[in-house]
Amino acid sequence: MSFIKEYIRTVYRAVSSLLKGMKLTGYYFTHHKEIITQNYPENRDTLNLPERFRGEVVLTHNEDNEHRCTGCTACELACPNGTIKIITQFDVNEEGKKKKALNTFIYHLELCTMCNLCIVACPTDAIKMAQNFEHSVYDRSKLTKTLNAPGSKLMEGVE
Amino acid sequence: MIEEVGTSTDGDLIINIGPQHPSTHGVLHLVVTLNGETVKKVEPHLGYIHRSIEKMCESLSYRQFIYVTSRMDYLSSHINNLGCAHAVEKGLQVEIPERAQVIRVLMSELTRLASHQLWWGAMAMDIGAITPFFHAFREREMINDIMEETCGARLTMNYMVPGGVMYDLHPDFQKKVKEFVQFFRSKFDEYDELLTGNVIFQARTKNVGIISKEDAISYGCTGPVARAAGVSCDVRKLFPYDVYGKLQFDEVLMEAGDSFARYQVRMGEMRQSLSIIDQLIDNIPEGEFQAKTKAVLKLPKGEYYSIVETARGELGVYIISEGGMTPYRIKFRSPGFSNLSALDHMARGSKIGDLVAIMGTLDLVIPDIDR
Amino acid sequence: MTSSELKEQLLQLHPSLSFEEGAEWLHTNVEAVDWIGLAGTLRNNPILSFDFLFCVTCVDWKAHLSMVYHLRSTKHGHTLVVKSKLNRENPEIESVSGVWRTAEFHEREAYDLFGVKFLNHPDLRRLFLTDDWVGWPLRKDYEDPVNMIKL
Amino acid sequence: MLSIESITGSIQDFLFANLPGFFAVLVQFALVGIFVISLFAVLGLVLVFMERKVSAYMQIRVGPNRVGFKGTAQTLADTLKLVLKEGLTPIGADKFLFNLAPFVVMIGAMLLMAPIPFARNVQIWDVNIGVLYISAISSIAVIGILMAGWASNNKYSLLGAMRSGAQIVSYELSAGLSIIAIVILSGSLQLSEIIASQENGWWIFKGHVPALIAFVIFIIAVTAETNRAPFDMAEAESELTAGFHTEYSGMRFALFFLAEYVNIFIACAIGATLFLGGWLPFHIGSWTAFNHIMDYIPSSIWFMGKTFFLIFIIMWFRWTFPRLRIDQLLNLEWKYLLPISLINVLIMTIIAILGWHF
Repeated sequence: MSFIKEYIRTVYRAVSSLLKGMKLTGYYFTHHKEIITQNYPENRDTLNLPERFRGEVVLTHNEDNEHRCTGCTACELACPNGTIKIITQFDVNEEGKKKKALNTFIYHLELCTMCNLCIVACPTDAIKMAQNFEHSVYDRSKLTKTLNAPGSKLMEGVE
Repeated sequence: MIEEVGTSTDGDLIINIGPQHPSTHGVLHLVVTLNGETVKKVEPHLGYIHRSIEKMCESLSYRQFIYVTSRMDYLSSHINNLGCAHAVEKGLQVEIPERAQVIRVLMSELTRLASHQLWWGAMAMDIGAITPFFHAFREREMINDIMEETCGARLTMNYMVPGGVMYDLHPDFQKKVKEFVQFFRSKFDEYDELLTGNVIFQARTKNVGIISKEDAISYGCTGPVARAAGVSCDVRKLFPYDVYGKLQFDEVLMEAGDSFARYQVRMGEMRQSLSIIDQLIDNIPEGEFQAKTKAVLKLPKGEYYSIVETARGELGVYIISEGGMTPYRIKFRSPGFSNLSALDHMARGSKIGDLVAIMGTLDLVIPDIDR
Repeated sequence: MTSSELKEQLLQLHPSLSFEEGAEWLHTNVEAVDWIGLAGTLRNNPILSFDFLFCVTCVDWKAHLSMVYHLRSTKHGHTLVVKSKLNRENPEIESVSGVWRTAEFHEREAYDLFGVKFLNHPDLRRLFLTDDWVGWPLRKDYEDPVNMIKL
Repeated sequence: MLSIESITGSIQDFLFANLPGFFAVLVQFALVGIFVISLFAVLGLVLVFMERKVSAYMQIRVGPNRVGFKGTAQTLADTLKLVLKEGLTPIGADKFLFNLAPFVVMIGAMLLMAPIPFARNVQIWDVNIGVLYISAISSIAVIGILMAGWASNNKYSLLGAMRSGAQIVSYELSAGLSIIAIVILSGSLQLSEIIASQENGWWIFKGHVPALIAFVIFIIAVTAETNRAPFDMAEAESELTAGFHTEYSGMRFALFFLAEYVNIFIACAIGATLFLGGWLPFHIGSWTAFNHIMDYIPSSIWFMGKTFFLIFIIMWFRWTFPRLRIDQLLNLEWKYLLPISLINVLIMTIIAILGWHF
């Protein structure tokens, strides 16, 4: 008799374990409030990315089209992938002294891994990470960007 | 090169599982010799995602090479970065501030939880249950959000730097983590209801893919794979780093060494991780989050080996320095590589379905194996 | 066992061993021909019982290659690093895959990337790279203009 | 009241009134053919959409929600895609068998439509050996699957087909035995008679515990016979990529896909007919008012409701359970289900002979 008892017990346990799982999936089937997926392209406006999110490197400009980059190439040296290329020029100031300044800040988004090392390395806080993450384009060459706005110049007082 | 594989001379069937296959979790290629449904031999062919990270690191400076290691075991990238940071710090002889140590441990445990959650879902999928995968991602998503807020990225964070961490914690960090822990505790029982207790799941994993304690040591298995066989190998206990020495947690050990034991070890580890987070989250000391280090790091001539416990086992980072700005030679002892070498031993004599289940419980991450 | 005790113990068994000081763990140098004998002793001697080979790697020192084996005892908890110099032109060393099973894969890796020939290895083939690959990528003089991108 | 019965009846009257008998029958054949094929297409679309929505909600997702109203046109769009896709034939494949296999599976499923009573007096062919016909024709599907697996010249396909062969052949036994239990109770092989015998109560209620056991075994067996998870050995996505239809693409794949869902529908329809009274409404003893309200619901709705309830249960299985291993699958059949159903049939016979059922 104990054999049959044991057999029935095994079958009971097996069936109840299966029913437990079905109860759980049944719960989620009937409770649509638990749904966690987002309707992504529709919720673009309400999408809230944290301010530290690393989307791409940008060179910040103020209203007067001034940036803080001195062209020191610290970011270029810090970058492990050669993502940043800085072309410098020598400006001559009023006193006749030559001074190194930024000419073009080239940023290869296609090479960037968003490791943030350039931002950490920047001594003047000129560059920062932007929250934009929709980078896809049809032509790879569009991913090579010039970060300094045309006609922009160095902010006063940034050394 | 994929050689001509067909029917071998003694009537066995040779099939290629992978490199593109739903259950190899990436680009693992297994050449399996079958006798009917029974596995006679499993031969892993590696290298489909070999990027020669070791060679790459030889040309990167000590600050730069850390980010590359996120790409090895991408599921526990924090812990990989931590291992590298440790090795560099050993050479630099810097003292890490208490706050940075606590942050590192917190991040490591959150990463471990996220990694185990993904493993749980992926393993269930290997065994044929698809729903758990999505349930696991719900909790993992919360960890990713926490990571995103503090570290700025969701998967390859690059948050650990030599001397500490890159930034201080986000002001909301403690609140969010507490919310997550509470939520996860309430959902953890669902994991058991959905999978652990399920009679089909137990039938599929018990007494399958058994590895003995001696074999586990000999094959160099570490992490949950070895602990399921009864090998005490938790680096956090054996060679405590950061603040692990001061924490109260148990090393989850099982004796059976089968797939179900490996499953239970990981489930137990998730509970231990939660308890570690509980102990630390209210006791983050004030202070610096980064020790002062020079802008250009140079390690003195010598050899530095650091060990950390990733979600998959023991990660060793072996740096040989000649005193320059870049490592002379760097070697990553990845846990998955050794665990994979035991797959043939475990899977022989089992069915194809079991092979897939065993691979699931080994928790292989292919970039970690190929590097 | 501490490093100094380990050193004494090892010297008793193999008086020809030389040691390096200063690192975290005890480093010992062994001739390539003596390695397989020493490996058996390290593994089976009950006082040493180095049953866990956790890292096998090779280093290219330009003049010569050097194999590095990291060993730990799960029973006693001590660690030992064994190094062996190899000839760069014809690097050959006995395989220890019979002593520690994990060595089979690690040695294949070292063969693949450094070209070290492991004698009596059960299945010495390239592991990561294709079978027809030319050269040993992790050696310092390896040049590959196609696959290596210099920044 | 507009019912399917009146529509079919008037069509038949119209045809026989206006055409000579032979042509009327021919036109009827054509109409039935169109009906079956369109039912196939509609069922495929509806069931695939249902499966995707059920799985989505169980997996805390939304599921298809873009194409058409709330995503309802999603499966139509997918079908269009499949139809437009190129159907590749592997070089080493046996071309004739490779192309034939999806049609064999499909035709097998189509033939099974014949004796199913969709509503009161709506049946394509009320054959007097209906149950026998069903068990015989449902075995044809396995030939199609074996053909597909063999002709693909792919080891995954072959393994999947062999598994499927072993599985379907074994599970047919217990499916057949649980059907026989009902045949014993009702004393007829004709499906319309079986339904008629349930006029005063469905067999699942009238037949005591043995009928319930037979019902459970029937559900398990048809889940296995239609290759559905947790018994999807033939496909076993994580093991054999896609099993027997690994090499199929485009329209031929769509046929396999469609046949799977139609098979589920037919299996559940048979289950509903045998155990849940087919198109009969739900009656409770002497509650005449309640019974009257139930009678007001059209018989086709009753039939579809019961069938879709069973389909939902089978889908529920699929999205909850892990897959069994092949040896465990066969163990379950030969060591548990078959002995239980044999004893069950014995008990059922005793009940039927002694007239203990209600």
